[in-house]
Amino acid sequence: MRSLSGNVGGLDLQIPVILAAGILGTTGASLRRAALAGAGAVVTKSVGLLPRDGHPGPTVVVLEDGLINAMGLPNPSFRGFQEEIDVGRTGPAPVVASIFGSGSEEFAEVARSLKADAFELNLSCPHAEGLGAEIGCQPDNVEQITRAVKRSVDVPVWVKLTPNVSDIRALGLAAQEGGADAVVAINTLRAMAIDIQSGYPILGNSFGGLSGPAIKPVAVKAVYDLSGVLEIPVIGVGGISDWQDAVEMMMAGASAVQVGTALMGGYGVFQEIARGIASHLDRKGWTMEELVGLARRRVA
Amino acid sequence: MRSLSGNVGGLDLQIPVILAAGILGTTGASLRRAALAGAGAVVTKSVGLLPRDGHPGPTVVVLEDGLINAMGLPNPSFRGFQEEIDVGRTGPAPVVASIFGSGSEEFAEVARSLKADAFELNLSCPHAEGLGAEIGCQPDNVEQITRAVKRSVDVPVWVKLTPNVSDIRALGLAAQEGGADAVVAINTLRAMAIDIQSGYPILGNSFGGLSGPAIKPVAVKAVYDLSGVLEIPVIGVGGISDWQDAVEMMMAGASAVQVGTALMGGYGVFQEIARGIASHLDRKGWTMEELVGLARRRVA
Amino acid sequence: MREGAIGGTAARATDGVIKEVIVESDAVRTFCFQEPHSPWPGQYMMVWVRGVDEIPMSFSGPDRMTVHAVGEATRALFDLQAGDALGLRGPLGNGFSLVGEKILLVGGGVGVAPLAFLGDEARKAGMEVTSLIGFRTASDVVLKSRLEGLGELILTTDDGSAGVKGFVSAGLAKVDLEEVDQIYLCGPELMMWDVINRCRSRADRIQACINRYFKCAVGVCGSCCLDPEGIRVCAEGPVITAERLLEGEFGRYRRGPSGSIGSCQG
Amino acid sequence: MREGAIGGTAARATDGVIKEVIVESDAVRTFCFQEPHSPWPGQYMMVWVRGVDEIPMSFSGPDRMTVHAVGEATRALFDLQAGDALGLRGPLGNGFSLVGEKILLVGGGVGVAPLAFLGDEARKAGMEVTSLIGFRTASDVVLKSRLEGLGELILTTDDGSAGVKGFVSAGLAKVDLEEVDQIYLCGPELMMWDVINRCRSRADRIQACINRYFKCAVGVCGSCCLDPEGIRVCAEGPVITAERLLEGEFGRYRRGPSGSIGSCQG
Ligand SMILES: Cc1cc2nc3c(=O)[nH]c(=O)nc-3n(C[C@H](O)[C@H](O)[C@H](O)COP(=O)(O)OP(=O)(O)OC[C@H]3O[C@@H](n4cnc5c(N)ncnc54)[C@H](O)[C@@H]3O)c2cc1C
Ligand SMILES: Cc1cc2nc3c(=O)[nH]c(=O)nc-3n(C[C@H](O)[C@H](O)[C@H](O)COP(=O)(O)OP(=O)(O)OC[C@H]3O[C@@H](n4cnc5c(N)ncnc54)[C@H](O)[C@@H]3O)c2cc1C
Ligand SMILES: Cc1cc2nc3c(=O)[nH]c(=O)nc-3n(C[C@H](O)[C@H](O)[C@H](O)COP(=O)(O)O)c2cc1C
Ligand SMILES: Cc1cc2nc3c(=O)[nH]c(=O)nc-3n(C[C@H](O)[C@H](O)[C@H](O)COP(=O)(O)O)c2cc1C
Ligand code: FES
Ligand code: FES
Repeated sequence: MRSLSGNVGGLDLQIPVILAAGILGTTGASLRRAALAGAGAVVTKSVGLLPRDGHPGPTVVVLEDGLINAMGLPNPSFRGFQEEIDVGRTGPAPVVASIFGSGSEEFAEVARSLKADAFELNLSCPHAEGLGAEIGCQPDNVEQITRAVKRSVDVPVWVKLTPNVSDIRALGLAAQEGGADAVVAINTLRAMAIDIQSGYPILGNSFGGLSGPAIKPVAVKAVYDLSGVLEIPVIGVGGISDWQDAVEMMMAGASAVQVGTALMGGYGVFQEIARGIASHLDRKGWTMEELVGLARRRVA
Repeated sequence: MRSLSGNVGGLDLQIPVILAAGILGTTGASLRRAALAGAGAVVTKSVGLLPRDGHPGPTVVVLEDGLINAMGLPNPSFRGFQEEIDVGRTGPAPVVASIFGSGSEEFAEVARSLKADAFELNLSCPHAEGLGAEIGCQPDNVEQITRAVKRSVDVPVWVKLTPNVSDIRALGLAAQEGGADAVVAINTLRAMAIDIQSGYPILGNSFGGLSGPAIKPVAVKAVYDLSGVLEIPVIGVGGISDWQDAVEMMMAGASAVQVGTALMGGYGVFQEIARGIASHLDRKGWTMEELVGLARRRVA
Repeated sequence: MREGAIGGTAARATDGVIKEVIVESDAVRTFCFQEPHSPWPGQYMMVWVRGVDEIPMSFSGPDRMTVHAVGEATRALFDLQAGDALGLRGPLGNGFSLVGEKILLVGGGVGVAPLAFLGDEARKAGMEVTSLIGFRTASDVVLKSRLEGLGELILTTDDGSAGVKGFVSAGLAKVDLEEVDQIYLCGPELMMWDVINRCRSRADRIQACINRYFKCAVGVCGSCCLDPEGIRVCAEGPVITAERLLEGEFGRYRRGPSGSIGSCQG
Repeated sequence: MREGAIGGTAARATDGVIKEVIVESDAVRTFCFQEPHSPWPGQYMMVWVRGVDEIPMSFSGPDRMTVHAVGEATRALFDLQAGDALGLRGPLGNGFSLVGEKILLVGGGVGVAPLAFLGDEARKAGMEVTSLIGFRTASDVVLKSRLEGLGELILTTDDGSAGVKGFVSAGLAKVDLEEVDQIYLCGPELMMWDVINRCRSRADRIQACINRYFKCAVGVCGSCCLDPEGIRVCAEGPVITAERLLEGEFGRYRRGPSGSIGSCQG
């Protein structure tokens, strides 16, 4: 198989396919399992300053073409989490710690206290009050928080952006200005489902975030827009289920992709995607450099 | 069948199921056909000041769970369009003229020059430069344009909102402040698809707007949010394919629904949805008033 | 890839690699693809010339289309050769239905392409096929030998440089319409309109493959709708019984890309 | 409605209307639904008590679940009666597999519920079934007569108020394990751990239906993952061969809703 390895956002990846934040990232064992299954890197569940149990159930709605989730950032707090990261790091891939907080100081404190191969700043969870997208939809906040974390750690910092804005490019530019090593797009779309038998919103939190195939076209557009204005790499996430989706995302400008909801189909997805990308490159006689961002060059 | 008729946003509707803008709304004959097939009202293709051929093809990408379109607001200009509206009005349902423009004056001029049962202001098309969502994502613009059109006509004015913003409620409040008789939510989500064989963006315009089942959960959330803050009715649109979807949208707070992409399955959808809503109300012993907004009352 | 379900698998875009290009005349070429589709005659595909436009083209066989270069996209097609690829959506729409034992194909210009395909199927079904085809001049004639292979052939040219001189209608006189169970039409609108008009009494036995401006090709955008019923030609057609064409826009006017009304010439 | 495909139709939420509520003991009730599902014993469903929470419950039969009221959601369940409805997602997960000719069911508390369902299926398959079930005290005993109907039954109570006095393990002495092809376990974790430990040599022939904190129940959130392998109990379990439980967190600790580590008591 043609090598897909390379450096993306300051991390050396064997393959440009990464386990997305919040997906099977609660325990060190499951992070390691994803790495052993072939993930190029693994991102943890987002952790913060204090333990949270998360929202009451139901926490997910399973749709034909996606998932709506409102987990509510359950996490044992960064204090309990170093151990899980350490177990995760016994696996063959770098571990990226996803962190959240209510502002620069909280973010910096959590980052300073954890040892990981990189950090991903969750400025984009759409269903946690005063956190995630609620602060991450303002470029100012994105820039400040990124800068604060960059000053606190000496490993790469990735910034995960919300698509629930008029222009995601402003957020990407703010992250770059703040010193981010890469941006990750997109987090889930604000969404809701209602039970027509009873009239109750299905999620315990009433609403949540939409992921899976349904959002892929929105993610592709976000990645295309971001990669058109940024100098730092864009990591594409949203609805990637197979190698075709990954290739499309890379053509839009993603240097690497993350996979979340598709893990419902099991851990095999990492290898399938990597093999599929490699054979497509072989068939077409393209290099990775030629693949990434090809769509923009086609219409230039 | 239990009657579903009522006044929504200033129009008396036999059934609260409406043909969405831009769907088979180019000719008077097809508008009339939708009305004869049972639509409670029909909205025209959006028309503006000058004729437009629209974007080059492909203008649509057909997905498993939706459609991405970049028609580019093709229209013969309002001048050529009164005739189509007149033919449409020979059908059994009111005809709502969807209009667009680059600002208050253009909107007002187009509205003043057309005779229709109501107007719908397209402040939300995501793929036309300097039009639609590009101006409609600013509450100020929404308020001004709504007010300008309200002053120019003596029929109801609906305002169609874009979901490509951080908080759609601000747009709804602006429309209400400007005197709108109803808001319509949502228009399509900014989206893109790339051909993995060639690397070309598939749409002639590179990107477009996502509609169909994929966006229903986003539309339901938008309608829920809007109906929580507005006094004027909310008309729900986005991914409604069957009566269950329509019931869900009404539980979220929609007084009526519009159907677009589902017309791919033919004109039968209006009657199917109306019958389905009616039997559900019968089964549950609910009135329309009890149905609309039930989700919010459940969690209150 | 998750394309296609909403519109059936036919709406899925596939990569069509050109196997061979056949030069039929100066302005007409047949493009054969490596992978055949499963179209029925009269069905079409949306052909995406990448970077240019997407346009409707009838199948002239399970693996091919026959194209007249008239503008930007068709001319861009002519730059392609074996090994090059196009994006294809199809087969789309409703094709001809074969009725009776003796049928008459009436075609003009590149409109003979879907008729040749239909003739193949008719012969397979054991029917007797007569073809009446018209062109402007001798050098425009295409697919003649293919149609000759199916049965009797009557050729007309406007200038008389080949076959009968005159419009297709001139050739109609040579056919005993009483013997014909069904007439199949494809060609310039005014030619089809002329034939339909001359045969009004048998309009229920005429199937016409018609052109309108297609954008979505899946029956939602309204670009192709036909007055006065609002028939969505892309989805319910492009083959339509002449009966339904008698009292409306057909032969009178046609809408362009903006939806504005124009001439139906060409 | 377009729910369910990604996780298979089982992930679709359906409306479960209660047909009958059977009082099994003070704290345990069986809820029978109007529409049976097609579960296999050991599979579970996510039960949405609207306005309260969604919790995992094993099937105790194709149309029923047997619930011990221990907290908010289970107590809210007890307020429901025939005609009331719940949201149900399921059947989910992998159930028991029937192996051999003579099987032993070992259950504690409400853990006997899925075992009773398994016993029914084992009898249908012609197997010989022995049940060993333990409760705290006589008034806690549930489903005894249903299990008695399947074959030999050994009952233990911690306080000796019914059957053999002591933990379930006390009853193990009464069974000739050499005669048993497969052991099926369900109940409090420390009880299952005790039994597994006593039968380590046959751990490959023990299937345990285990509990972890479930949130998504479709294998994505990571809430239920088991050290050291990271087994997703909700999707790959809840029935797991005891062999895979010997060297890890099982019997030692368990994660709560936040992911933090706690005791595995209860
Ligand atoms: C159902 C159907 C089947 C067809 N089959 C064939 C065929 O087998 N062979 C063939 O040579 N031609 C066929 N055509 C006509 C063909 O689609 C046009 O010639 C082609 O679109 C011209 O594109 P262009 O960019 O080269 O020309 P342009 O310069 O863009 O246009 C030239 C003329 O072509 C027509 N046209 C352009 N775009 C479209 C469109 N999207 N839909 C409909 N008409 C359009 C218009 O009348 C226009 O005036 C068919 C058309 C339809 C609707
Ligand atoms: C696969 C599986 C099958 C089960 N089958 C049955 C059954 O057939 N009958 C029965 O009575 N009980 C069963 N349970 C246990 C049942 O799910 C809990 O008793 C119930 O969730 C308690 O909810 P509560 O709100 O009443 O209590 P709470 O006060 O919320 O919690 C009490 C305890 O229940 C457990 N619990 C709470 N929520 C969950 C959850 N979402 N997932 C797992 N554990 C939770 C925790 O250990 C908690 O400490 C099963 C659990 C699992 C995982
Ligand atoms: C169950 C679930 C939990 C998630 N938790 C987090 C999280 O903790 N932090 C975060 O940044 N994103 C989280 N996400 C978002 C994903 O990382 C990803 O951005 C999104 O799901 C889109 O990708 P997908 O379509 O491949 O799932 C979560 C998504 C899901 C479905
Ligand atoms: C082909 C197509 C054309 C559209 N044209 C318009 C338009 O002209 N004006 C407008 O306001 N919305 C337009 N829309 C948006 C629809 O009215 C509707 O808001 C959107 O498609 C979501 O509804 P649906 O999922 O039911 O299609 C168009 C949508 C499609 C698919
Ligand atoms: S081309 Fe869009 S409806 Fe026919
Ligand atoms: S409960 Fe979410 S992975 Fe098991």
